[in-house]
Amino acid sequence: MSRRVRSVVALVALGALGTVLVIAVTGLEPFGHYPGPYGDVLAKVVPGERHTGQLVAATVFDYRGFDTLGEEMILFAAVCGAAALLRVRRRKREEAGTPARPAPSFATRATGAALVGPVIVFGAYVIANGHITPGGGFSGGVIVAGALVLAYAAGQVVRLRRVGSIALLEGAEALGAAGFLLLAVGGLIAAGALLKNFLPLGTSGLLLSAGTIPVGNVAVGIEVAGAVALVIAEFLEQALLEEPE
Amino acid sequence: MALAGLAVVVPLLAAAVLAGTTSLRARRVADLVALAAATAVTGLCVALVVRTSDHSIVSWMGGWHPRNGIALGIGLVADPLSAGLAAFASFLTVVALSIAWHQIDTAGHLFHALVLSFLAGMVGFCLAGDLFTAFVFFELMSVSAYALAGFRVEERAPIEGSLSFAITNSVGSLLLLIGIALIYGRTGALNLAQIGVALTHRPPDALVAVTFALIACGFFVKAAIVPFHFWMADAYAVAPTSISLLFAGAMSELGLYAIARIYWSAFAGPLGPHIDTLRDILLILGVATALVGGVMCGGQRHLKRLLAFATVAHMGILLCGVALLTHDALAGVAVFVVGDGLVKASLFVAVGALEHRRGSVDEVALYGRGRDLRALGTVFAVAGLALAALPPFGPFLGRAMIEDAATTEGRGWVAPLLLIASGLVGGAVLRVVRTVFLGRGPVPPEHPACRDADGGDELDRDPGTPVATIVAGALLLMAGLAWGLVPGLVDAATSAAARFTDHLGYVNLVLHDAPQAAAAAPGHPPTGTAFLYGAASSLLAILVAAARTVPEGPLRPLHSGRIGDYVAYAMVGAAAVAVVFATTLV
Amino acid sequence: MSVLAYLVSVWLFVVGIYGVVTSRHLVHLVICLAVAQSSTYVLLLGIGYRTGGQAPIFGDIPTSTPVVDPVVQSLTLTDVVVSATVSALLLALAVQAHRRFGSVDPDELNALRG
Amino acid sequence: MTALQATCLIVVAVLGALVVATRDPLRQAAVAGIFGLALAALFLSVQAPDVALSEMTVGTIVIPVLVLLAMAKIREHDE
Repeated sequence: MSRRVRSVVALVALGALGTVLVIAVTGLEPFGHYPGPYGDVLAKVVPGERHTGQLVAATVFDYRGFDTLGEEMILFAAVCGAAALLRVRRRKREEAGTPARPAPSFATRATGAALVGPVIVFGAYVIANGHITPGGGFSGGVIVAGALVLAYAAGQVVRLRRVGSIALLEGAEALGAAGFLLLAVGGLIAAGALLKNFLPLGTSGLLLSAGTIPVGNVAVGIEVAGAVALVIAEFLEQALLEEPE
Repeated sequence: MALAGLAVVVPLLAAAVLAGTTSLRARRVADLVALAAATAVTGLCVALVVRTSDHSIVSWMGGWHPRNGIALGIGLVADPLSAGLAAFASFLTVVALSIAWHQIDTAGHLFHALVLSFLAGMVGFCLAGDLFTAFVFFELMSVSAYALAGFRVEERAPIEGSLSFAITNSVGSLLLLIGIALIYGRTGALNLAQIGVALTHRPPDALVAVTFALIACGFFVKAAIVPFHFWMADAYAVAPTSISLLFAGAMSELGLYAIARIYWSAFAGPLGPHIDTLRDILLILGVATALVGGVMCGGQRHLKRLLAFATVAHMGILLCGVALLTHDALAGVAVFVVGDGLVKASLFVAVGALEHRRGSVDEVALYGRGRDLRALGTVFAVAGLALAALPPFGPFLGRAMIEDAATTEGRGWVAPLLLIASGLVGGAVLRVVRTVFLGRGPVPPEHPACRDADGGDELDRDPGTPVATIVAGALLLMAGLAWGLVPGLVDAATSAAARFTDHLGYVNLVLHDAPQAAAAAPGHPPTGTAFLYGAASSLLAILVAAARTVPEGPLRPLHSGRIGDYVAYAMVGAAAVAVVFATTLV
Repeated sequence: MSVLAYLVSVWLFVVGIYGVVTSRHLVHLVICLAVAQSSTYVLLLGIGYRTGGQAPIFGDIPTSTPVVDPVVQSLTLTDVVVSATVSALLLALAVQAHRRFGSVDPDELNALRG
Repeated sequence: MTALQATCLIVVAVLGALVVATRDPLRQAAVAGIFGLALAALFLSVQAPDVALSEMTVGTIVIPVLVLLAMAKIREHDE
């Protein structure tokens, strides 16, 4: 198809599909009238059974924890995939030797380095409070990854210790993933069902409460931080360290 | 009962361990760990099949059992068909990993971790009793598959194939997800059984019909149903051979499995009154897919693309089986998936070995160069006949059961068309025997297509390795042939399918923990007509093999290799299916 | 007004896919796909919304307060992550495609046809 | 539906179209970042702070950064 024919075909098809979709969505309850029952049942049982008021965290890490397990592994597989796709070239280049690059100014590095600590603390805070307030492992993990990239940009631009830092990030990603999986298996061993809570529930609202939920948050946080930093690092390798061919 | 959950968690744990230690371990360690994990999963799934022979098993993640008919958590549902498919997929993974043992191109980092997460995605998807969980594991399988398809990143074709694979399939997943959101908006449930109950509370309307259309289209993309199939040849031809085998033997089939699972657990109630219309729509799609696959298969000279289009044709046959919406036809589907999967796996292994020996997968370049490779030629020849549904082997048995079920449902027109499709597929494989292994008869015409797609798998040049590979191929082939002769298979498959299609039994099992009685349904062995059709398609295959070329009509230019075109066709298909469903199923 | 959220969702899907089909740049295409994906976020959260409902976090509010559906939020969280990971993978492929083909126009990738 | 929600929805719809219409990927990454912010605001307005936070980190940080890096690579190669 020529581009013109293709866009006409697409417009007609999407017009038809869009129309059918609009007809379909008018069959939904009007906006603002969530009919339940799933969410309402959870809202009723979670505070008593899981000692947390963070319904989303309880859903993500416990009631629908198996989805989250799958989701974390999607992230894991995608990062492995992106790394595998980008990495082939790096190995070749390493054999050829590391290209020298200009060092950034001291001010740049100092500013970056000064920001790393606070950002990590903030990320850790978001992860640790995921079962009490909005946030949790995913958002916090991305923030921590941001700090790691900042450190990378501030200190490592001169001569990136590739193998070491990449292996470390890889290890963090795998550790987080394995941690969540082991948490699931822990439920099986200690409580008889995969992903079942096996830790004391504590008092709702405290940092150490809600059983396995905060542990899951930490595992996911480690994995996400490792994964996001790893994928950014792999892209950085591609983007900045490559000599033109 | 933790087998189901473990079958998902075990490969993932192994994958995490392997990915976390890439810089610390030797290649062989990864091979061994991955093989051990895949073998363990196969064992777990086979154990599930055995345990579910009397009654299906639901395991609730987190121990959250349903309360008052409302599912709080996620349940994995194992019955002989779902666990059996998971077992077959993990068995093929073991085969794929064994084949990959000798391949340099798979030595790269992370290959094994990706194969294992792919496996976990397939197993979780088969067992999911929850619509969103099915989506998540479907995505896990897909994302791993995108990366695996593009794994030979040093060449051009894998990059393009992987891109078109990933983009078209992401659009498919998007359709699926919109469907899931709409069904949640209607029912407030994600558990399939609970959705099934909720949908019967009010008469079906456009929302229900469109939702089913979107979910079906999402899976049609994965199953390569016309016109959603364009990406498939590109992706399957460029992946490492071990991975192509896994894609063709297991991944595509899962798309159709999902349609059957979701129809019978959730939509059988509301769409039941329109079952005849639905049957016809799906049958038309199935027959069209079978014929397009068959015709395109005949026009290929790149052997892996040829097998990819053979897979398209077989997905069409399978969709016909699903489309009939009876347990007899579904039993045929189950039989066909295994029989056809084994034979096709043997062909992929054989292509890999041929590539190893002769450094090409281009039929024209290989003309006459396989004369001394007798064992390989024999595998090709026997597999070609088996794919042409020569009685009484595995693929024949499955196709015959589907055809007989179609005739019983008053769709006598289906069987002759499927006959043509498998005749074309078998003929294309037999033509390769004639040209490559015998070096006789006319050379297939030159095609500008896939010039760069011929790059080899860069196999080890160790002359000792392929013997084991050829033996593996021959064993797979023999298993595929013998599959049609297993005593009691028809009855067992029919009983399993009868339980699978028992909507009320499923609902009561999942939501009310009421054991689902084993449905003893008598199986129907192939009729005389089916044997006749099998013989006819084998004959057709031999005729096709002798011909120089098969007329393709305007089909080939449509396969333009352009991602934008492919997505546009998929949208045309989705719009058509949605409009037809919305106007005929309410 | 009551269907505005759903209409916006359908709109995002349509324009996103239109962008995918007509894109001349792989990176552009990936972002269009992400726009199409965001239609599902809007749809899911729209379905789970309840007029006057609070965020489903009982911290400072009593547990009897009506809240919006936590399930759709959990689904959307998963959805956001899945979309992001697919984007990352596609971007990696786009970079490689540029290297192998010297082009990022999806129509100029021509190793495979027919 | 509150006025805030309606406003957010319309802004999201407009920005979504704008992202698609911006054909230059570098500029598009910037527009996509703003689109991500608008989505996050919409999510806050429908009482989904968890999702808003995720969308903000992903839509306005991770994806634009990856796009910029990918473009840096592609541009450098073009020169």
